Amino acid sequence: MSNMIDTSVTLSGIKLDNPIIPASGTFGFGKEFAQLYDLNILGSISFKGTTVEARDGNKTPRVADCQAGMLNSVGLQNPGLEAVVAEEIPQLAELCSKPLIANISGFSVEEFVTCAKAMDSSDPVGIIEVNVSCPNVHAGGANFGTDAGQTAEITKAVKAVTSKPVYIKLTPNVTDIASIAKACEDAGADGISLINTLLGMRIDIKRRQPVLANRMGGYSGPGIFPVAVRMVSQVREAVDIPIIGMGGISSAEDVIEMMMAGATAVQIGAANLVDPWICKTIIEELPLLMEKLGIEKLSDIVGIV
Amino acid sequence: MSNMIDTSVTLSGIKLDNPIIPASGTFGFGKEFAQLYDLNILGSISFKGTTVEARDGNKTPRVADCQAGMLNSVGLQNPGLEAVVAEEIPQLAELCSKPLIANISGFSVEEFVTCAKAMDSSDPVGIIEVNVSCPNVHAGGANFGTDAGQTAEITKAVKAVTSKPVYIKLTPNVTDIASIAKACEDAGADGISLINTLLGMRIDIKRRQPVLANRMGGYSGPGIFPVAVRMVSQVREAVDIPIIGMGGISSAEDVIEMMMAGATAVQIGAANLVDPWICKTIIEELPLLMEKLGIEKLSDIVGIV
Amino acid sequence: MKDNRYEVIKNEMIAPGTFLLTIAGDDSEIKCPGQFINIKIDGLYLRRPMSICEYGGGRMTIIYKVVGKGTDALSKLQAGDSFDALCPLGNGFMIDDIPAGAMLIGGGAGAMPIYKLARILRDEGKDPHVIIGFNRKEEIFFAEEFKNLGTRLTVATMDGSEGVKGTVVDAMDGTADYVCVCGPDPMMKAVAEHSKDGQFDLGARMACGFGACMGCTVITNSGPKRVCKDGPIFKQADIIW
Amino acid sequence: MKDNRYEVIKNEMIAPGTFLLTIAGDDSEIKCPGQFINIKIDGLYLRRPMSICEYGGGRMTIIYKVVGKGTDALSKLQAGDSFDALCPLGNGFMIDDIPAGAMLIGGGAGAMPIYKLARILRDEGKDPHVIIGFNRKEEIFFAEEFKNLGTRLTVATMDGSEGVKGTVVDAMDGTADYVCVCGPDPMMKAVAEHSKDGQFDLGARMACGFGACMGCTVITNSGPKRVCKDGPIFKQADIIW
Ligand SMILES: Cc1cc2nc3c(=O)[nH]c(=O)nc-3n(C[C@H](O)[C@H](O)[C@H](O)COP(=O)(O)OP(=O)(O)OC[C@H]3O[C@@H](n4cnc5c(N)ncnc54)[C@H](O)[C@@H]3O)c2cc1C
Ligand SMILES: Cc1cc2nc3c(=O)[nH]c(=O)nc-3n(C[C@H](O)[C@H](O)[C@H](O)COP(=O)(O)OP(=O)(O)OC[C@H]3O[C@@H](n4cnc5c(N)ncnc54)[C@H](O)[C@@H]3O)c2cc1C
Ligand SMILES: Cc1cc2nc3c(=O)[nH]c(=O)nc-3n(C[C@H](O)[C@H](O)[C@H](O)COP(=O)(O)O)c2cc1C
Ligand SMILES: Cc1cc2nc3c(=O)[nH]c(=O)nc-3n(C[C@H](O)[C@H](O)[C@H](O)COP(=O)(O)O)c2cc1C
Ligand code: FES
Ligand code: FES
Repeated sequence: MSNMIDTSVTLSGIKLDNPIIPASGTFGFGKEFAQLYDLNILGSISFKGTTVEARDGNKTPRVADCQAGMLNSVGLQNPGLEAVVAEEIPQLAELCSKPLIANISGFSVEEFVTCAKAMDSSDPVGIIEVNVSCPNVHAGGANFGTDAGQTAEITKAVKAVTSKPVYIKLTPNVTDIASIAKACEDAGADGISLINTLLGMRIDIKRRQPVLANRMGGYSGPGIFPVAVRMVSQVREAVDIPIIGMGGISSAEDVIEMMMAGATAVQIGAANLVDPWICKTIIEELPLLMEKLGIEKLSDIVGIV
Repeated sequence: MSNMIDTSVTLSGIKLDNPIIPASGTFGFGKEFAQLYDLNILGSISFKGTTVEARDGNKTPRVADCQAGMLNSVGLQNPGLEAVVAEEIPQLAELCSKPLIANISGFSVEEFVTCAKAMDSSDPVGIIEVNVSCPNVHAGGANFGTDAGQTAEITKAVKAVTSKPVYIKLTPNVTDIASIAKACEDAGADGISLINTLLGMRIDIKRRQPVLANRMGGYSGPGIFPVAVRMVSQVREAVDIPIIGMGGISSAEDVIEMMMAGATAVQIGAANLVDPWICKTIIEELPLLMEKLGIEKLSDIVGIV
Repeated sequence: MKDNRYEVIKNEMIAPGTFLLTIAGDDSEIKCPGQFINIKIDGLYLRRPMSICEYGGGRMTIIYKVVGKGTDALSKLQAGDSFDALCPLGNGFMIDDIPAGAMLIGGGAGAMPIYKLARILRDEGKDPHVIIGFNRKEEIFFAEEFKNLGTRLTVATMDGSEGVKGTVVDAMDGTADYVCVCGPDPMMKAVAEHSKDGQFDLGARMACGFGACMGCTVITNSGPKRVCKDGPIFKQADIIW
Repeated sequence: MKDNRYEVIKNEMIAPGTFLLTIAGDDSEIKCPGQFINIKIDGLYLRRPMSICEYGGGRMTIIYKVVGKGTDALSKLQAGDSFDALCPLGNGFMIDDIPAGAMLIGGGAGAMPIYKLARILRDEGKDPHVIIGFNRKEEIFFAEEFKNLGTRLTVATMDGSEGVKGTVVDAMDGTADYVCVCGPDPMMKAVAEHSKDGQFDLGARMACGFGACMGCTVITNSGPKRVCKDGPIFKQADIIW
């Protein structure tokens, strides 16, 4: 491998050794993976989505297989903001000294703000990733992220309480992803993360009931990759802020493809669950693949297609 | 196999021997398949999308593989309404005596109306299936099907010129499929077909260009099945008219699952391209699977989940 | 936990729809019965979890019932085929906590970890009482092996075609002081109503199997727990039925 | 067209990244060179089309270059492995239309249908002139077989390491009356500029390969045509370059 291969990328002034970031909800707070490999090889880590109150999550079964991926309706199970800031983040920071990505969720604008404030004062947090794929309990339960106005409102409110870079994580279950991304940029977002899971459903035909207790759930894994590449490309054309691309990435080739579509960095989600060493493998394979493809500096290919 | 097994279903008064219908664009006008099996075993056939003018389609490459399915940007290549009505339909009717499904497309409301009128007077046509996943050239090229108002407008206009059942074929690339289906029902639609392809993109990382000349294209095949099941279930809850369900169906099990989600009949698309005998195989396997699952009358399971 | 490759030694049907799979490969990290492996099956995305019945000397046995695509694919494996599996996962039975004379109760295909547990306790001189329950005589498997253990054994069948007629609870004959239980949920619940203390092998639908996804959560008296990582063996006092 | 199962007899690298695959199975419906098969490869959704080079007696050969996932998977097949393929697809060369003394021109890996065509024309006494072009000597394959045909043969290499230095057009030496051509698009276009009439094996990205999807359309002088079903061999007069 040539010495000249440079896998580093920069997100809003934060330099990552490489663009590989485990995706929120598929890496817990890193503990399980730290037993398998040194977490400092990662670009960063987006840890489990945090809400103000502790949450037990949805009824089980809340995961299911589907040929080209999986469904989940975990429902944001997490120990709550206080415990995350007081215990989980410091523990994760022991395992990984990189600036972390704090994935936050809320069921009202105020809850997002509360989370953002707390993450702002948590030193290990480098980027705040705002997951807007949640029902807005004050607006009849419709999903925040499907509405450009509401997404922009959250963006503004969060930006007002933190000086850390704010990335808005978009849901793909929308007609026009580009306009929602643009609304975020206009509202001051520092970057966009996409895609969250596609809404899906499977039925157990023997039991004649949905496989998930929650009826529907989020579809992730290789089957959503073509949709993710498309949306990253569309958003790349619509905004100038950096994109963290994700959705079905499972190999170094997928990483290159997502970056060529417009992502500055990428997240790996479901793939961690079936191959817990996948991020390490990809990080090792990336420089070799770059050589083969004649890429010296990885950041050069961002959005070239 | 028990004599009591009944695979028949009824769409707007038209009884089909079984719910299996090849999907538009994946079966041409039946000629190629008629050399492989008797087309009269099928429930019906939805033939290639027809437009007023003949169309050469998009630039090539316009098909591509992606792990759990394929992308296409064929672009509605067809010989035009006149040739379809004068030549293709009569030829297809020779091969298949079932009431056919005429899949029509347009780039303005008038074009839909012109197609619908012609199909209304074509005897072999049993159902008119209106593909609204087309750009509206009179409205800046935005897709008709992503807007409930425009979809309803087309529905009304088509209903006004035909006495045959009108099924509106919806695009899945929308935030709220249920409200669009409801708008169709309110506008007088006799049924809903869904889903058309998900918008996707893949990149050839060696050549650093999109795999499709058209950049993006329609994603179909097993990878879209969980999204299709979810949307059929959502639409089932929103409307009372029958649904023709499709998207990734590749086995008798998939057919049962789609029907349990709410489909009265199903269409098989991309699967025909990789296994040209797939519809025949499924039709043969359905009664055996029904016995195993304790289903006597297939129409009993529609929407039971 | 490692990602190991296992070679199929034998894969035989031992009761209608139930198979015994013997595999060779790394079993060095397995600590006790109740732990499981998570098997990668070609063409399926998520792995499929299976309890480890027997282990030692680089060999393991799995007993599984064919219920869907994954187990159907497993049933087609032949000697010489191989697959990847994460091994070992979860915490097995807390053996030191088990008092002498405990009842080890297994139901149906889920009974198997009990067999290995019984052997270990027998060897430790803890003289367990094994109760296994099945629907009918034809479904009983491993009966010889259980008998050969030389521990006290009661068999229950629902139709009375062998041993006690009824469920394992009928075979328990009153309230037990301490139980170790593997089997279907309703059976475990019924046993718990007739035992003062014990350990239970909880079931759950899993994705990762190693604690990363929160897919398998169960709410216990000490809060939400991951069945895969914090279990699958839980203490009776912790379980909310 | 049938969906047949083919068993791999041999799969050997014959030039860097280029493999010759010999398979056994139904070849009864194959009519002439230029037809192709569409191969189902495990783990990939769409089939991969490959020209049939040689056929007869229940054996077929395919020559392929490794360019991506599908051809990489093909290159790993071993004797005894098997796969499904739709066979035969497309219309091959219109042999009756080919006059005596026609030039048969092949470039690189795509040259192979020319070999079988040359044999057929030779046997019919039509005395063809074969021209094959490669980048350099090391990439030439089947040279012996071509020589043994006993027909007139010209080899061209870009670097002049064997035969005529330059492209097949340089080897044509003027304008040909009738050509049959297989090879990369730019090569075929160049040949067409130096021939009065002929047949060309057009390339296209395909999905079904049997005429159902309109994925492979090419616009010709007689309107839009499906390369898979109406071709892949087209008459020079029909082609719009
Ligand atoms: C820790 C653990 C240990 C296990 N040990 C064993 C064992 O030793 N022997 C054995 O036969 N099975 C065991 N199971 C259950 C086994 O994992 C499932 O039967 C298997 O995953 C089903 O896969 P499938 O593809 O065949 O079925 P699918 O096609 O996925 O589903 C078929 C049917 O089985 C049901 N099902 C699927 N997964 C589970 C599950 N985890 N629990 C209950 N029902 C399920 C579905 O609802 C459906 O009705 C264990 C499960 C866990 C979590
Ligand atoms: C009728 C027909 C006959 C063919 N016969 C042969 C043959 O005898 N020997 C042979 O080596 N190849 C042949 N090809 C081309 C062969 O089908 C492709 O190389 C193969 O499908 C690539 O699959 P892959 O998964 O390895 O590549 P992919 O991963 O799909 O793609 C890898 C690269 O190859 C390019 N590519 C993919 N498909 C094609 C295609 N159809 N044409 C041109 N470029 C493509 C892609 O753009 C990409 O850059 C034929 C194609 C057709 C249509
Ligand atoms: C089990 C599971 C839990 C998830 N939890 C969260 C979460 O808490 N917050 C969030 O923003 N996204 C969550 N996601 C979405 C992922 O972070 C990611 O956006 C999505 O899965 C697509 O990527 P993938 O296909 O690589 O998994 C979760 C995904 C899975 C599979
Ligand atoms: C090659 C191709 C061409 C298609 N052409 C049409 C069309 O002309 N009209 C239409 O309504 N849908 C068209 N479709 C969409 C299919 O009818 C179907 O809705 C979609 O592919 C999802 O089903 P599947 O996953 O089973 O393929 C086409 C799909 C493919 C793959
Ligand atoms: S299955 Fe993932 S945490 Fe238990
Ligand atoms: S590849 Fe489908 S029509 Fe040619």
